[in-house]
Amino acid sequence: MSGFNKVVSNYQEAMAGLTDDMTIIAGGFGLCGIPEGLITEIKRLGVKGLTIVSNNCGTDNFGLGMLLEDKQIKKMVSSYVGENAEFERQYLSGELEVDLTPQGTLAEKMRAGGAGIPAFYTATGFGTPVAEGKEVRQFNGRNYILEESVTGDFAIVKAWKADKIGNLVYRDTAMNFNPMAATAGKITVVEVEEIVEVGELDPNQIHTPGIYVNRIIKGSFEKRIEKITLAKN
Amino acid sequence: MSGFNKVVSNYQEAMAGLTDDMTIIAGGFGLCGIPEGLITEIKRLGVKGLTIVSNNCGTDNFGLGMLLEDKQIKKMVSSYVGENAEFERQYLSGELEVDLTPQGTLAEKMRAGGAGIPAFYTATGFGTPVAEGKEVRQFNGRNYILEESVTGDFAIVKAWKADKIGNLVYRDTAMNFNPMAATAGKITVVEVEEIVEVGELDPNQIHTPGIYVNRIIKGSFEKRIEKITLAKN
Amino acid sequence: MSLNRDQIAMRVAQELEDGYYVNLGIGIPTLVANYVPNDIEVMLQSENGLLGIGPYPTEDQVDADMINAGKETVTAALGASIFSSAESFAMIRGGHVNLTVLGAFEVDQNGNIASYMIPGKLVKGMGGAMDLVAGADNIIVTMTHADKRDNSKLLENCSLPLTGVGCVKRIVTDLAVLEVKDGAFHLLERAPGVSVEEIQQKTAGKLVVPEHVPEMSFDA
Amino acid sequence: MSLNRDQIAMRVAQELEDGYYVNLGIGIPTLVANYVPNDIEVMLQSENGLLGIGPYPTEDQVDADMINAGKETVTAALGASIFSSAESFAMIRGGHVNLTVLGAFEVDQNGNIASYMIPGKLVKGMGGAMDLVAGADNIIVTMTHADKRDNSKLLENCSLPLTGVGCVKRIVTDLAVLEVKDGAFHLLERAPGVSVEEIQQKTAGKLVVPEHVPEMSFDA
Repeated sequence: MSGFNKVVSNYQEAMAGLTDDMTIIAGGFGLCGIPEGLITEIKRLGVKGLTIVSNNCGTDNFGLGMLLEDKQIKKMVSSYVGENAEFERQYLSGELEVDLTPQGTLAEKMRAGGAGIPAFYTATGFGTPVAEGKEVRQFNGRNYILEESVTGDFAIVKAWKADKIGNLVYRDTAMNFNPMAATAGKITVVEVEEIVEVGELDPNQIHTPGIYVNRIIKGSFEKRIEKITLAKN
Repeated sequence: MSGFNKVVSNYQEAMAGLTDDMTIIAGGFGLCGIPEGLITEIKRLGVKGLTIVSNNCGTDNFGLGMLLEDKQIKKMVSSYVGENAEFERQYLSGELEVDLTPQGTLAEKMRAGGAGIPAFYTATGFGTPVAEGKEVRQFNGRNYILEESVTGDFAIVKAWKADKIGNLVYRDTAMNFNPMAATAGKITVVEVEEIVEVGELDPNQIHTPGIYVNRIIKGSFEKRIEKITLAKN
Repeated sequence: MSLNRDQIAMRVAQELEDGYYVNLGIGIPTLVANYVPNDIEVMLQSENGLLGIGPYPTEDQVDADMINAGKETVTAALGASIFSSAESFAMIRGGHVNLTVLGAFEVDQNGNIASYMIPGKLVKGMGGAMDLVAGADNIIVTMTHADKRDNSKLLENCSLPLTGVGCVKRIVTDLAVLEVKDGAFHLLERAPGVSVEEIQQKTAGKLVVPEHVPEMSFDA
Repeated sequence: MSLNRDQIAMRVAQELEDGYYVNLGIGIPTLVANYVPNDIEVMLQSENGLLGIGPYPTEDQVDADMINAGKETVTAALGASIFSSAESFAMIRGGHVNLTVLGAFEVDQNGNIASYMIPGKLVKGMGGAMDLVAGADNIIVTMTHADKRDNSKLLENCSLPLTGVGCVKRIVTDLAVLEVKDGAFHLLERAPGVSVEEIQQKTAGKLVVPEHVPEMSFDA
């Protein structure tokens, strides 16, 4: 399936076309399920003025946090700033614009963006700072606010396995925001642990159909863990 | 897991609590992936004045079509009336109220209902009879209409396998509307081909988490096919 | 000579490109799958939840759980994926399907399409058609140029309830290939042996005819 | 004596019912999992996409791909399911989770809660808390009754940016169990040895005290 073979052989090719001031939708929750090599490539490219839509911004020296060091990010759309001192510092100092967005609203904004739904109502955030400037409307006597969807020039996604035409399978809680991010990029780039032949994945068990995926690269992952918590003996 | 064992042993128990004038969300596409035994039980119960939200209304003598015979249905919310002469007749004569709803809007209305989203905007149906009486709003220069979500007093669902705590797996295109229906019922009843022990299903490969499911019954299915179409030799 | 159904499908198939995800409606559009050029590959989306429609099954392969949006038994192609109706229409509504081919009762010079009901006579419902025409960037309508009584189906304004507004870009009929833009039908090609005059006569809406109108070519 | 963190968790655990799906926030709420009564079973939801949190892993079981919403390594319980963040919050927003337990900086007598930022000082972000308080029918807030300087955290009106409005139904502090309704805190139970006077003194909002206020019971 030549027209459907989406595998690229290097990171330059994977992120080709990324330029200053673009919007990137990123999968991952904390450092779990993040496209490590794609982020490193964005750092190498040195593009500036990025808007990044991602639940977190990595940690101080890993994941998306690496892009904060070189001030590549103009704006973050995230639910959680904690556990990243530089993120918090740049936010409080005003160097970095942060659109604090409830986690479920963020997930739904990505999904809606990929699904052609420009806006939806949610009770989440009604009466809070999140609701400022947003329309409030009642349905069945309850108050909801209007939230608009997000899409990106690029989406960067981490999956466990991909076949060559971009069907994806995630592993455990490394799935998180990745399936929605995959749908919301004009160009969706996926970094995976393993690329398999077309036909090896069960059609009933594909988490992200290949139609959403433009480029696939096999990465190698450090998979840093934020909090190793062990069972007591 | 006594509190989580959702298996019931007979159809009376499965549909207990269903009364006149209730709303039922039903999975299935045509005759594919329909909860045959639950529909038969609704017919046996003889409840009237039902509103049924389902892409189709079965055929003249199978599936939900059986409920048309005894005039149990007051209103259908469906995308497709074709291939069911009695459905078309009751609609055209005005005996049956039909809210013709685009298929994708119908699927999204069910999903939104289950997901606590009371309404969303879609371009689908703008400028058509579907838009009548609905708010129109522009986003990024394009026209969209506001669609409200649906929920039901009951949802009736057909899955392939369930474990005893209600985790579901669907098979092939018998999935269709079933996953959304499963989320949108106050009481969600699932009829399956096989009930397995807790732990037998891979956590990464569950289509519907058990949290949405209230009752499970093992059925036996005729699986009537509407159009057998064969490869030419 | 006007084209038959298979010839219309053959002409539509020339619009396919390698790597396209395509949704084919019921009727003539379904036939397009038979004429995909040998040197390209496309994946067919079925809105009931299948990306990668394979051939019709052999008798042994028939499976009630595996149907297409026309409720015909099908198989899954290599590399197929199966998903819910919500996911299927997320794909469609979100503009991820490259091309949609569907039939119609009428289209008009503003790209409006009517395809789902004839009030008082025929109510089938829109199924997924409204989502498909609202979601796709690239829509081809296939139909006969006129009905059995020679009434044109290419109108100034659709007379039937609309399926979508301003969405039809291209039309392939038994007589011609036309583009819809700037409030007019633009004649691009005519069927072999069909005169421009016949097309003009059977087009009720505004028709723009260039100096030279090539005949369709069916060279494989 | 005021309760310690584990005792607060023990008291919260008494609110659990057999078959409950429960989301436990970071901190004291997480400890609730250790005190689920033996005769009932609950399933714990983690908003990053896991229903059925199991025990912390042994060293051999540690897996970077398996974490909870607090980013701690965990395992999956028997019968667990794993899903996307959109699906996880569909569950939460749609009201399918039976009980949410979370911490707070402040609550007020109208059921408002502030838990995600202290302007100019501390910005962690709301994470999933805003969705959880908007989505759950049944919310228990755990916190100390007053801060380290003895300033009450049970106020007439929250002073910090809100996480949610009118959503808190029940509060378990180191001193008391309270219900929030009709614009007041209703004292239900006091910690063993804690006087009604101390609770009154440390409750800045309107407090309704019934004639008899039983001590909490920790009989297993």
